[in-house]
Amino acid sequence: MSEPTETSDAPAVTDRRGAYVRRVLADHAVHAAVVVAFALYPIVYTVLGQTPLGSEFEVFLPRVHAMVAVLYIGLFAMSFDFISGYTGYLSFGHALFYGSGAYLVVLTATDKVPLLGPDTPFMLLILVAGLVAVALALAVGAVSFRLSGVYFAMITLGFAEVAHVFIRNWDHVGSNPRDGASIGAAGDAFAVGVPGIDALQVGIGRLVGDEFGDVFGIGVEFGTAEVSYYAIGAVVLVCYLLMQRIIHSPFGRVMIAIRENEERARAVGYDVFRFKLAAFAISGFFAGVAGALFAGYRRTVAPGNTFDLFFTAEALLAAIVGGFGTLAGPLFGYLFNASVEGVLSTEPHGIARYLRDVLSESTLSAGAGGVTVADVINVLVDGRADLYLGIVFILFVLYVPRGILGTLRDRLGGHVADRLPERVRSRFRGRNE
Amino acid sequence: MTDAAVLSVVDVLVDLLEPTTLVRILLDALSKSALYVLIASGLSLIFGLMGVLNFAHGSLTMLGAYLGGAVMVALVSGSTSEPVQLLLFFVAIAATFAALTLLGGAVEMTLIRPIYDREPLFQILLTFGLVLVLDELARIAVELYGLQPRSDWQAALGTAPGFLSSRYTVAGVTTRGLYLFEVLIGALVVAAIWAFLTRTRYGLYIRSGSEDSEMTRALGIDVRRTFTVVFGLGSGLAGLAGVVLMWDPRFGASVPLSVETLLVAFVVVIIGGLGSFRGTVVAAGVVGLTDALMTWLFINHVDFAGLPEMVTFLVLVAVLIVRPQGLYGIAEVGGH
Amino acid sequence: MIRTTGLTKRFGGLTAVDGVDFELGQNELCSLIGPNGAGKTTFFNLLTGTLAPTAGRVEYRENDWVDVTDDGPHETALRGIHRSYQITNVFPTATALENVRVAAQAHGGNDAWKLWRNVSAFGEYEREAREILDRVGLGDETDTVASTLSHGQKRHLEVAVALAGDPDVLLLDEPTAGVSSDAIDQLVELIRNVAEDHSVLLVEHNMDVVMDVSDRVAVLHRGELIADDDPVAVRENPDVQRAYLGGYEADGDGSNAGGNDTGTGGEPA
Amino acid sequence: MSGDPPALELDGVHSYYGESHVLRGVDLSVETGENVALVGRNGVGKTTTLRSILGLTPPREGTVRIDGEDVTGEPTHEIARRGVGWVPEERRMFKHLSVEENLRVATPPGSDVSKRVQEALDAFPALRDHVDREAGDLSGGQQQMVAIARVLVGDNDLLLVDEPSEGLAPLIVEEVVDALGTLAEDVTLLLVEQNFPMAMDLTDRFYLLDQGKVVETGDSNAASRDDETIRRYLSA
Repeated sequence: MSEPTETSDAPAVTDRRGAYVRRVLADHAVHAAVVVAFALYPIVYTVLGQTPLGSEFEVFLPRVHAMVAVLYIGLFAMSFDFISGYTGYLSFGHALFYGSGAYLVVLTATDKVPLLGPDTPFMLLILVAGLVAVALALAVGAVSFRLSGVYFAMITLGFAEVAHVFIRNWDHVGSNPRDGASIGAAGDAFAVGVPGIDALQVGIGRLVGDEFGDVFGIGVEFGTAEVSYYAIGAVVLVCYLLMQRIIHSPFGRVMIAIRENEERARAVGYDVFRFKLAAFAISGFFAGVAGALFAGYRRTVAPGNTFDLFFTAEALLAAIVGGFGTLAGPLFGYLFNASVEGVLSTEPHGIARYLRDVLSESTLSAGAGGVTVADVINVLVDGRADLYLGIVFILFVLYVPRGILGTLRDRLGGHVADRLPERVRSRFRGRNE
Repeated sequence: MTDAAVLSVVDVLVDLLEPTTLVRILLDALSKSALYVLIASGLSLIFGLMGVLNFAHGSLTMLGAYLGGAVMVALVSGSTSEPVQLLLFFVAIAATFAALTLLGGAVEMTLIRPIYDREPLFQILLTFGLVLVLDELARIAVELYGLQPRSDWQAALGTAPGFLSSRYTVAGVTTRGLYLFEVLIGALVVAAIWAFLTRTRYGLYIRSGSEDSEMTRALGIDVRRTFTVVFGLGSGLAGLAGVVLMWDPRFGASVPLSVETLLVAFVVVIIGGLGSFRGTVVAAGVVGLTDALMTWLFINHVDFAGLPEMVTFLVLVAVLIVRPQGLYGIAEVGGH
Repeated sequence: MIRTTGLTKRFGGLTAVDGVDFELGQNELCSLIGPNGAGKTTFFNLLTGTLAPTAGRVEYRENDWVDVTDDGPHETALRGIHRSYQITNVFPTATALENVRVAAQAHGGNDAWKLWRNVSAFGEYEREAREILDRVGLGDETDTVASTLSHGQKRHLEVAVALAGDPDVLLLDEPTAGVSSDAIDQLVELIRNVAEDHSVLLVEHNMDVVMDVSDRVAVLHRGELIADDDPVAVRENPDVQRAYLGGYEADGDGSNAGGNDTGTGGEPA
Repeated sequence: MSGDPPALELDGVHSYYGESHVLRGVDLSVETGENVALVGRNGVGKTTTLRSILGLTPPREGTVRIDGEDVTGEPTHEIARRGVGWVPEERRMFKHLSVEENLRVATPPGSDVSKRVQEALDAFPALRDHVDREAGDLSGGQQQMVAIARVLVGDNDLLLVDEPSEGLAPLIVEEVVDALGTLAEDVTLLLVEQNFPMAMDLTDRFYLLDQGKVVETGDSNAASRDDETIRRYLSA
């Protein structure tokens, strides 16, 4: 179980440095593999699309545009897990932080926020969005952490709904606040990168973002979706690493202690209220950032996809499928959910359209009792993701309560990132010996 | 505070204390409270006994609205007389109540029972999964039968007898017959639940079980079966509320009714306090009055359409801050 | 090290702890005994600030006596008053090492707030935790998840968590609860061992253990301190006899009605 | 009589309270109509013994037989329906139910509820004035009476009574003892009590429990608190 000791003959200093580098690489091998897989995805998607099975791949693999949403909603789901999975407090109003971040970006761009002009750099705006969410989280948390369990869930939901109703009716947002607000395609794309250095920034947004032809001179073209994917992916990666760092810090251990046994955490000397509040604020920060990324990419916000209870539910679903208290799990959970949604979507790349195209007319009109195959596709497949996700969700709650990543960890006996390389190594050694 | 603000507050108060205004607000409050108590009472019974916050409650109400509507549309024709229409309404209520009670009992036995010994979080999650499934199933059915999912289902609304759709004048204020009818139904249901809880053996089991489940079992009572019955009855009540809402032009049968009623039910049950039906009734009154008052304020003085809903949630937050266990909740079980 | 003056706690009409004057000296081991419902656990909860007293004071000796009556549980813990629990109350899914490590870390000032540092950078807490686990005999179980330890080992871990952060006063609530007789010997050994460099207040039902290890025995009955003396004297004290065997025949006793200990939260009797 | 199985029989019962091994092989038996005390210091497993009989803390090993039938592993409500009444420690009132409702809830279905409630109130006339009050508002002594009356209204012939004198003033204890004494004439009683003289007064026989095992049994009338064994296991 312990780390294998190095047996190199090299001088001690280099040995230690080499060992350190190797250990860091080994420890983060899984992280690196995941990042590489995500990085290669747009290219793989393009390449597979050109194979003879291209149309099948297009049905079953999420489009890059959908993968951008996986990144920012995945970040939101991770921020939700940061508080709910690690301290055990179910933040049922988490959409409040995401929504305020998203609205901040759009309202700033339409010059409706005091002190912040429409040309505020996007990177700064992301930070402000996070800080606004921190302020809200401190205010909500100061009141809510006097409660626990269902009551905590309900009071946070209450706060979020107050904001939801407010934003739906606040005419400062736009002439029809129920429909939200939009920046439109006019104007510059929001730039992600190093502020102040144009060369190190790219514009995001599906309609207005930057695109690059023939990257690396190998004939691969990056459209706006691909460019946004990498830019937003970089921000999400940084956020993930920051959250992971905190989870592995002494502070993170206190969060887990609170989840495990709050009474005892207090009895050994922690002022648990302050720790819960701080964890909530940090969680709110990243939810705010996620909202800002969403608004920056989509350039339009609406109450229904920001402040809504059902948006918090997206995070909840992702966390259950991916695994509560695993941080990265919810991102994978949301990737799973988004894939199911993509496959069952009514849009051209969905399986319903595909089946209608592929199956012959006679197959489609075949059937029994007046119900044709075409009817079945229309009724039970076309755009029915919620039905199947609901069923998957119930099955996970009943039979896989630790989620995908949590169950994997249980099987491997530790964090996947720690254990997987070790497993592989020991198996490899076993064969050699 | 500026002089203008003081003046306008005085204006509002003067306006408010007008007798017809007061009567109008009270009538509105009464009809809303009646609906809220209908929507929340089933949730309250389940939460009180089992500590399960049933997120699918609103979906059951939505199903009830469609089921009740379907019964009415099937049975009512142009030639049906008004008293018969009313009679059929009660048939629809009975049929929907029975169907959803069975559904609720089945859900409890198959899905909820295996997770009682887990944290309450998992019960929330499971019933949340049910919301997705039930709402989507409703959408499928609506689409199959070519009903209108978003706007009110006109055919169902149209089955209400004429004397309920007409307006009546009470103490100088005009109101719809339907609203008065809803108050009547609300009162009947509260009385029926009250009688069930206090006058029947089963009601006694529910009340003792929600206070001390172990002691209740030691007296020879099968608390687990009580759970199934209560989950069934709570679901049936949710369906009953749906049938009533099906006739109300402010609601009507629609899929979004699910979330709309769920949030109201939560607010009422949490304000009332865990395990207290009395609390739920009082809280429905509080929320109904808040809603009516804020609606009046919005129509006459404050140009903000979200006022009633927003203030309702503010009341929830305020109650939880001041009395975390709710108005009538029992402090020691507040840790659920 | 710690003393109370007129310490009283009422729950509604019940007086669980009634005007208790008590003092625990440095490195002294005093046992607190009494029948069920005598107020022992409530007394513990008052000392640690888990409950606020209705009347009276709790003071703690640092350089001079400090009033700690109004301190919360985390504040008393940081001062150096630690406790163990009657029912094992640790961090169940964490390893034995992490259980003690996180408790040790609580005493590291702002270290717990260093969000950006990896835990592995704070080796001192891990070293302390390992030492404590060695001391309580769990040196071989550092990587075992707490919930999978045997019951006896859990009782040792319970004490280990209380030892983290170098306390001066240890309040041990029935450390031998539910432990088999052979495992009790090890616990007795442990209690003796920690009493060498800590002031210990021990709640214990097992009289063999009490008589064996105590310097002093205090007896609570219906919230009142009815005896406080060396073990032999307490054993012979007629009031104590009556408290345990019941004063039903002997009339005059017990003018104090209703000393019910509502704060215990269910003893495993 | 000799052919009848005992009303209650425990055979090598091991029970745990969470992880803690509380009962380590309890053997005891109570004949029909007999009144037996279960004594011992705090924490030796007296309450857990009663809970194990009722299936609230199901034994992990051993058997519990009621009237000769093995009931180990049966759900609590079914064991209770065999005529086992429980008067728990700290009385466990349904605090927000009225006194009358506390009694009604314990009556078997199909029985004459009001008659049974009246009979129970006849046994405790002091409760008559309080029938409509919430049980949580009563004094400790009154609550104890309700707890005893609650097992009287059922068809119980085996009563498990846990610490009836705990936390009560001496005068009230006398009343409770009187009530239990009358009751004991008609039923089988297993009494857990810290007050040793009182326990001996009410019973025919006793079991002395220590560390989850029976260490002594004997005749209650002959037992004296000056007895060496009893002193050793009970006193400080």
